[in-house]
Amino acid sequence: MDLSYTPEERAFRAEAREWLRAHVPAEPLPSLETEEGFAAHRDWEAELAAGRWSVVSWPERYGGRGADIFRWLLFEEEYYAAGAPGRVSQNGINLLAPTLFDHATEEQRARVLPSMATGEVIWAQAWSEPGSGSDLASLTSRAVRTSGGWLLSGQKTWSSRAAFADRAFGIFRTGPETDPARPHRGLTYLMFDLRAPGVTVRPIGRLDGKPAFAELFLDEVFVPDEDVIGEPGQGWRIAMSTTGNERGLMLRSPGRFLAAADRLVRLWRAGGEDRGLRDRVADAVVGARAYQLFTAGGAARFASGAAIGAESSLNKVFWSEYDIALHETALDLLGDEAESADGEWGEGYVFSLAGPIYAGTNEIQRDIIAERLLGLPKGRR
Amino acid sequence: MDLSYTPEERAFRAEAREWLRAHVPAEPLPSLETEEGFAAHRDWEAELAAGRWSVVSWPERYGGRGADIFRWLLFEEEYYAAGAPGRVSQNGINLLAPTLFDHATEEQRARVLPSMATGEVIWAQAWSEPGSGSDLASLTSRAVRTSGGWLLSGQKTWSSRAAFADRAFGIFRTGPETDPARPHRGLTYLMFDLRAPGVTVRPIGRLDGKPAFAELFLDEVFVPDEDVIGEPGQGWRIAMSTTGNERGLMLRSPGRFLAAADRLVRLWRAGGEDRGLRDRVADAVVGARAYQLFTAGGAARFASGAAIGAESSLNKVFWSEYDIALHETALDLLGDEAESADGEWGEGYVFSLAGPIYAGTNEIQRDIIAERLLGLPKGRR
Amino acid sequence: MRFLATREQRDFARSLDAMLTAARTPTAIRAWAAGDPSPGRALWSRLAEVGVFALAVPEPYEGMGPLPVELATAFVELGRHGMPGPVVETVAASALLAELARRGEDGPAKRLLPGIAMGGTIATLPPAVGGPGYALDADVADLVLAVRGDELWLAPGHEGVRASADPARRLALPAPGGELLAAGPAVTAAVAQAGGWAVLATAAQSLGVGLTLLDRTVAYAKERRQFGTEIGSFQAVKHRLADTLIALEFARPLLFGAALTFESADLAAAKVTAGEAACTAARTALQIHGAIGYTEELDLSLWLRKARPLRDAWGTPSWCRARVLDAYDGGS
Amino acid sequence: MRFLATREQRDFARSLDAMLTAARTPTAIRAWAAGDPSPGRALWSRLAEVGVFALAVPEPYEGMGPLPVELATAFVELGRHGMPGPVVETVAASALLAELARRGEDGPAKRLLPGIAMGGTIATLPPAVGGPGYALDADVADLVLAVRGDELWLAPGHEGVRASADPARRLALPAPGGELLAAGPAVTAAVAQAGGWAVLATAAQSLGVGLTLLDRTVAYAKERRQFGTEIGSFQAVKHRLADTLIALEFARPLLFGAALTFESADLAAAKVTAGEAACTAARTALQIHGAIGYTEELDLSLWLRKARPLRDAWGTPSWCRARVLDAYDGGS
Repeated sequence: MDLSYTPEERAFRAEAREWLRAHVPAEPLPSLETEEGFAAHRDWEAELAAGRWSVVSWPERYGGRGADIFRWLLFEEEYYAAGAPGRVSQNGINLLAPTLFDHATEEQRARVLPSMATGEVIWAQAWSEPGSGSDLASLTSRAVRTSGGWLLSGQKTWSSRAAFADRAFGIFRTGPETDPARPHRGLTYLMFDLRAPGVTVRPIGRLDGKPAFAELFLDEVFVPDEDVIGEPGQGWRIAMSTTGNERGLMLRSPGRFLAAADRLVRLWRAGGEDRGLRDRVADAVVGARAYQLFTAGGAARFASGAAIGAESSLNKVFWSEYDIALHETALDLLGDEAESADGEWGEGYVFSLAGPIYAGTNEIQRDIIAERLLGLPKGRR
Repeated sequence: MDLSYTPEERAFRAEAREWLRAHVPAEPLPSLETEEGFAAHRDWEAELAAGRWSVVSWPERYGGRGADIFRWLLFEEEYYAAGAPGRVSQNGINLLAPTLFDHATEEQRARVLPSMATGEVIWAQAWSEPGSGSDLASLTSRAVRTSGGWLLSGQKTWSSRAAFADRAFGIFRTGPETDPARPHRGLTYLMFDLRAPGVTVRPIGRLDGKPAFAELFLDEVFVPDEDVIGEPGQGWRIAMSTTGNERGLMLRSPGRFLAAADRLVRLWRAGGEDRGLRDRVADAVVGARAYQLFTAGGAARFASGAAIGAESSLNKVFWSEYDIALHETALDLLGDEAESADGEWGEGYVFSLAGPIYAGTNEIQRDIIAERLLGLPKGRR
Repeated sequence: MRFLATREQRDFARSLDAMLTAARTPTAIRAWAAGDPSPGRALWSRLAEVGVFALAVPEPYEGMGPLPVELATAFVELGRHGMPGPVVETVAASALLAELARRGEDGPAKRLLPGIAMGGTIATLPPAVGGPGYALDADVADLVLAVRGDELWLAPGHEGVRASADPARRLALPAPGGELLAAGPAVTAAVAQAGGWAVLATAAQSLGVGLTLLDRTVAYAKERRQFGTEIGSFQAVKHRLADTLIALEFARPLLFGAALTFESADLAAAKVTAGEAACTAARTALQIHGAIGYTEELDLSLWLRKARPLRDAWGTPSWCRARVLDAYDGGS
Repeated sequence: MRFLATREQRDFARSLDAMLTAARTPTAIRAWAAGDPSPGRALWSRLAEVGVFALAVPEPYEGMGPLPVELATAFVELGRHGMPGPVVETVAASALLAELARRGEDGPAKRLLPGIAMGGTIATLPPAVGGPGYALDADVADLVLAVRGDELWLAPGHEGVRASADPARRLALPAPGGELLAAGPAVTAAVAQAGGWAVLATAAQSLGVGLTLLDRTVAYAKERRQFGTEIGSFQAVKHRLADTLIALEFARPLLFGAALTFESADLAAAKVTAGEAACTAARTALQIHGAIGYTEELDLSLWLRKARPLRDAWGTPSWCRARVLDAYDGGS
C-alpha cells in the first residue's frame, strides 16, 4: 500500500501546473450558464485542447495524452488548485465519451471525439423526461424507423447545457409500446443535432435564474443510422454500462473539493478564525482528504482490473452532501453578507444544491447501497 | 393568547417550591435501578405523598390535589428545578392511572390508586413480548378463563422497573388464536401480582448493567376477575385510548428539560464557555423553551376540550432527540473526562438513549406524523 | 395561562390568508423581482387597510399597537404567501419612531407614522446589527432611514442596487447625507426596540415561508408518481417531511411566546429556530421535488430562495444563539 | 501510487480475524470487565505470537517495526473483535521507548521493549494530551509508565480503579513515585511520537468497532420481522444503514492514508472521522435493534459501549479538528 508518485507522475504534475499557471485566466470567466460565459468557456476548451490538456485520459489520436487514472486525478488536482474555469464540455467528456469508447464504431469515434476534445462541438445530455426523473426506465420519447435513419419525437428535460450546446445524446424508445413488466427493453442510444429541423430548445432557469438546463421538444427529428450507438434496442444496457464504470469516480474529481476546502480555510482565516465554525471548517478539510483518498483507493482497484460497481453510490452521496455542507459553512462564515454573495460561494451553493438530486437522487443511491452493498431486501421503497 | 399565571397558580407554585426546598434530599439518592436505590426512591414517594405532592393532578380522595394540567406543569417545573429524585412510581402514575380513571370501576380505583400514590405498591408495565416490540398487535401471551378469574401464561419483556416492583399491568390474548387480519381483537387489560405463584421475574441489565427492566415468565398465574379493567376483549382499545390522551404531554414533562438545560449552561460556564460548543448549549436552552411552550399550547388545547391525538408523536420525537443531543453536548463539554462521568450526565446519557426506542419507536412516530398529520399515503413502511 | 390564539387572532389570520390567496402573490413577487413594484404596492395598500402596518404604531399616530401577537400572526401569513417588499423594515421603522416618541421625541413620529400605518409610506432601514448595512428595497421605499452612531437620519434615497440570493429582495445602501431626525440616547434605545420588532417579524415570516414549502411539498408528494407509486408513500420521503413538520411546529410556540414576553432571549430563540426550520423545509422541498424544484419557473422557487436570506437577516443564527446565552439566568 | 492493501496485508488481517473469531472474544471481554483478565491475557499472548505488539518495535529490540500500515490493519481487527485491554497503550509505550532509543537513550528500550514485543509485558500509560491522566487498565498491566514534565517514570503500580462507560475499560492513575527512566527533550519528543501511534491505533480500533456494529445490525435487520416483514426492508432502516456504511468507508482511507504519511493532520483526521463513524454506527445499531440492543446481555453491548470512549481517548474530536487546521497549509 502506498501513496507515493513515480518520477514520471511528478513530472506530469509539474508540467500541468506550469502550463496552467501560464494559461489560466487571471479573472474568472463569466458564468458558463450565460451565453457570453458559454462562449468564453468554449474558447477556454480550445485553449486547453491546444495544450493537449482537455482530455488527458483519452488516446493521443483523439487529442488526449493516454493518461492513466492516476495522472487524470493528478491533472484534476492541479486544474482546480489553479482556479481554472469550469468545464463546459463535461457532459460530452464524462458521459458520452466513455460510451463511445465502449460501444461505438471506430468511424464514430473518429468523427465525434476530436471536435469534442477541442470544444468545437459541445454536447448536452438528454436523459430525463417530464414523467421520468429517477425512474428512467419509464421513458416514452420515441425513435421511429425511416429511410436511412430514425425520426425522434417526444420531450426531454433537465438537459444540462442544452441552452447553448450543439449536439445531444440520449436514449429513445424504438421497441414496442412500453411493457410495464420490462420497461428497459426497446430503448436505443442516439446522438442528434440540437439545431436540426424539428428540435425546439426551451431553456429552463435554475434557482438563480441561469439557464443551466433546457427542455427539448422533438418533432420527427431525423437521425442518420451512423448516429446510433451500439445495436438498436440495447440503449438501456449501453447507458447503464457506463454509469457503472469509472464514471462513479470521475463525476466529481477530488481536486475540486481539495481546492474548495482550501478556499474555505482561507475565508475562515481571513475572518479571524471564528471558533464557532472551526469544527465545520476542519470537517471540510478532512472530507476533501477522505474523498481524495477514497478515490485513490477506487482508482487503484480500477487500475488492477476491478469494476467500480455499487460503490460509486457511496461516492455520489458523499460528495453531494459534502459539497452542500462546505458551501453552507462558507455562507455561514460570510454571515449576513452571504445574501449578496455570488461567484464561488453564492453560485457554488446553488450549484451544490443540485448534487443530491441529479445523476440518481441520493434516495435511490441509498437504496442501492442498502440492497447491493449490504444485501438488505428490496422494499417497495 | 397569554402566558401569565393567575395569583392562585403563583401561590401553588410557591407552595410547591417551598415544600421541595425543605424536603428534597441534599444528596442524590442512589440510582433507582438498584435495589438500594429503589427502596430509597420508594421512601421518597411516601414522603411526597405525605405532603400530598405525589399525584397532584388526581382527585383529593385518592391522594391528589385535583390540580389541572397547568398546575401539574408548574409542579413539574418546580420538581425538576429543585433537583428532586426520579419518580419510581411513574409507570403506575403515567400509564395505569389514566386507564383506571377512564375505564376502571370505582371499586378498582379505590383499591388501587391510594397505594400507588404513596409508593406502597410500585407498578411495572408488561406490554412488549419478545416477538412484539413495535408491533404490539401481534402479542401472544394468553389469559385463559378459570373459575373466578383468569390464568396468565406466556412471556413479557422490557418490563420497566419490574426487577423490584410489586405489581404489573398489561394486555393478554383472551380471544381466539391470532387472526392475522384482526390482530387487535381478543385482547384483555389485566393487573397482576409480580409475586404471585407462577411468575418468574428475570431482571435484564441495560447498557450500563443496571436492571432497568425485566423479563416476566408467566405460568398459569391466577388473576381474579376484579383485576380485569374494562370488558374482556377490549384491551387494545383501552390501552390505545390512554396513549392518545394527555399522556402525550405527560410522558416527559418540560420541567425535566428546563432543569437539564440549566445544568448544562452551568457546566458550560464552569468550563470557560467553550465557544466551539456555544451553539449547541444555546440550542439546548432554546429546545427546552420550545418544548415548554409547545406543551403549554397543547395543555391549553387539552383544557379547552380538544383531544391530544397524533400530535403527541411530534412531542415524542422532539423530546427524545432533544434529550440525547443535550447529553451528548454535556459529554462533549466534559471531553476526555466524559468516559468516567456517572450520575446526571453519564447515567442520564444511557437513559436518554432509550428515548427514541420506547413508547413507540421514532420510526413509527414519524410514520404516524406523515400519515395522520400530513395525510401521506400509507406505505409498506 | 391560555397559550392559544384567540378567536379574533385566528380570524385575522384567516382573512389575511384569504386576501393574499385571492391576490395571487406569485405574480406580485415575480413583478417585484423584475423591477415592477406596482402589483406589490397594490397588495401593500390592501394589507394596510386591514391594519397590518398599524400593529407596531400607537393609537395617537393612527396605529392600533403595540400588538406583537397580532403582528406575528400577520407576518406568518405574509411569509406563507411570500409577500415581497420591506415589510419587516417598515414595521421596524414604525417601532423605532414610536419608541422615540415614547421617549419624548415625537416630532418624527407625528410626521411619519401615520403614513406608515395607513400604508401610504413604504419605509426601510438597514438592520441595526452587523451586516453590510443594506436597506432592503430602498429603491422602492418612500422613506429610507439610516442610523449613524446615535443619530437617526432621513436618507436622500439609496445607492446602487445589489442582487440578493432572492431576486425579490433588492439590496441598497442608504445614500449619504439627508435630514437629521433625532439624536442621542433615545435613538439608541429606539433602535434596539425596532430590532426586537424586526426579529419578531422576520421569525414569523420565516415560519410562514417554511409552512408553505412544507404544504406544497406534501401536495407534490401525494401527486408525483415514480416506480409505480406516489413518492409520498416512500418512507424516506415521509420521514423527511415528518421531521420538517416537527421543526416548524416547535418554532411556532417560540414565535408566539416571544411575541408575548418580548424578551431578547425569547425573540432570538424564535428567530434562530424559525429561520433554521424554514431552511430545513427548503432543503426538504427541493430534494423531494427533485429537478422541477430546482427551476425558477415553478412557484416553489419564490419561497425556496427566501428561506436563507430571512434566516440571516436582522440577526444571524450565531448572533441569535449568543443572545440566548447572554440573557440566560436559569430555567423557567 | 497503489493505495491498496497488499496481499500480505490482507492475509495478515484475515489470519487475525480467524484467530479472534475462534477465540470467542465476547467471553474474554466479559471476563475482563468482571475483573478476570486471564482469558484476555491468553489472547494477548496469541496476538503477540503473530507479531501484533512488535509492529512499533524496531528489530534490535525483538520487533518488526515500524510498520504503521500493518499496525492499523491489526487494530481494525482488534476493534472488530472487541479485544479488551490496553492494546493502544502498549503500542504507545513501545513507540515511546523506541523513539527514546533512536534519540540515544536506549537503556529503557533494551530493558523493556523485548518483553512488550514478545507479549510478556502488558504496558500502559496515560494519554499525552489533556484528560484526567488515567492509564487504561493499569490494574492489570505489567508496566505502568508515567510522564511527568519531561521525565519518564516507571510507576510503582496504580491508584484506585474508576469505572468507565465501557466496563471492559478500567481507569486508574499511575501511583506516584517509582523509578526515573529518562529525562529531557528526548522524552518530550518520544511522547509526541507515541501519541501519533496511539492516535493511529485508536482510530483503527474505532473503525473496527464501527464495522462490527454495522455488520451485526445488518444481520439483525435481515432476520427481525415486525409488521409482517423483515425490518431491513423498511426504507428508513435501509437508509440509516447506508449512511453508516458511507461514514465507515470514508474513514477507512483516512486511516490508511495516515498510516502511510504519519503526518499529524492526517492522523488527527483519521481519528476524528473513525471515532465519529463508530459513534454513528453505535446510534444506528442501537436504534435498529431496539430494546434488545439496549441490554448488556446481547453481545452487541460490548461494542456499543466502546464507541464513545474510543472517540474521546488519545484526542477528543475537538482536539483532532484543531490539529487538522493547525497544520493546514493548502490542498494536495
